[in-house]
Amino acid sequence: MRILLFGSIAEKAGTSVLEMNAPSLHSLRHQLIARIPGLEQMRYAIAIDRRVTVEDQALTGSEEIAVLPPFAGG
Amino acid sequence: MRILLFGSIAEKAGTSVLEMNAPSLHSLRHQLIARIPGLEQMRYAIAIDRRVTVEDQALTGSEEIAVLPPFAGG
Amino acid sequence: MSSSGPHKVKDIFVEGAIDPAFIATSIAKHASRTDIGAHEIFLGQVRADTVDGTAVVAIEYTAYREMALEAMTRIREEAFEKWPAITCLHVHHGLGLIPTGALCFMVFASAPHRKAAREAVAWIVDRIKADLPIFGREILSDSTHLWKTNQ
Amino acid sequence: MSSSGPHKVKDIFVEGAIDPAFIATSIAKHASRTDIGAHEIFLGQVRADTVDGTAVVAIEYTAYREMALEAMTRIREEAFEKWPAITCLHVHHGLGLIPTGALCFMVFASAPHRKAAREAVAWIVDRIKADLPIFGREILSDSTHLWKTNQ
Repeated sequence: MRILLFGSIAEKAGTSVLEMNAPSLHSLRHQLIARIPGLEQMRYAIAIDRRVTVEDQALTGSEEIAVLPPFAGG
Repeated sequence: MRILLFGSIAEKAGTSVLEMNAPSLHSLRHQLIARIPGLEQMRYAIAIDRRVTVEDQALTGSEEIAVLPPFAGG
Repeated sequence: MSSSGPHKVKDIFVEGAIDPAFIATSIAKHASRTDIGAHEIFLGQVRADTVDGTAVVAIEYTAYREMALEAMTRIREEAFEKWPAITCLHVHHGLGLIPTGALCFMVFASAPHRKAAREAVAWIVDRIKADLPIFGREILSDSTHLWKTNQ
Repeated sequence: MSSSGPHKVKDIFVEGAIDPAFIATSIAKHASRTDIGAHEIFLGQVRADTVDGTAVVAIEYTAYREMALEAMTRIREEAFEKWPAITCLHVHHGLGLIPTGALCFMVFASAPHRKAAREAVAWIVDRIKADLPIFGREILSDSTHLWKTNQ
């Protein structure tokens, strides 16, 4: 599955796209923390299919997933 | 004393300036009602020296007096 | 910005409608004020209201200028007291004949953050409508007229 | 007005700063809508904040465009539900490098009367700041950078 990274998180990861395999959001969170230095200390949200998602859920691999640092628009 | 009239009140009076003599605001109000057709039925305010004034007061004749219909700015 | 500071009596009246290009120029002038983060602008536009089936085609504005400018100076001073963060405040009102669809009124406040600019503009617009002796003759399409009244 | 109606997904992003002349053109286009009596415009301008004595010289904005436009479509739909009197709503946000003093953001609502336009703009600005995945890299005068965070 393709994970989109933005802003300071893309900067930390050194890339704006990651390829990962995770059966659930919970599992994905653990992999992201292992992969992106300093992520655990950052404020961020995960969007599944363009909606910020907090509760754990199963992932099929067809979702559009993004890791979002704090918003700064406006 | 010179009385400035504005908007619908100038229209009713047929002039934008009246000359009158009144020792008090109370007296002036009576003279205005006698002079301007329909004024008694209108909403209006009197400004003395550019401030709307409700309470009766003595007039010296040196004041700048204006009769103001409802405001419509903005 | 020539417009800072609350104390001078400033003319707010312009002859005829307010030109959108004038608003653009006013906005652009703030680029040098890099302490500004937020601009709030209110514009009044002449509406083609219908009165018993007859449409308003223009409003002819007149004012008791001296009293209006004194009232505006007080409003400006109070606004800068209530919202000290305001960096700039521009107010303009058209006089004379202003056709429907044209702009008759502008209140434009700037501040480092949006809250002060937003609150100040809302308060100033309401105060101007209530306190400034400005009169409006609505010209109808059948050449009759009606006197406009706020609220 | 091409901008009426809440339903279509519309792009709000422009490359670089918002030009005051563009705002003037946008204002002028409403002259044909003679049911409008009030325009309310919020503009965001890039502030030269200082961070430990070093000044911000620009913000580089990026966005998760697809999510931002979906969120904006929902905000727009909710705004038209909450304030049915709103006749027009225009939102633009700059992307890429925007220097201090330049405009990065515009929310522009029109309505017959001021209350709806005023309330809608305040609500929409707050919602956009909270809900749209837009990211800002503050470029400092010493060429370092910081990531901006709303609130």
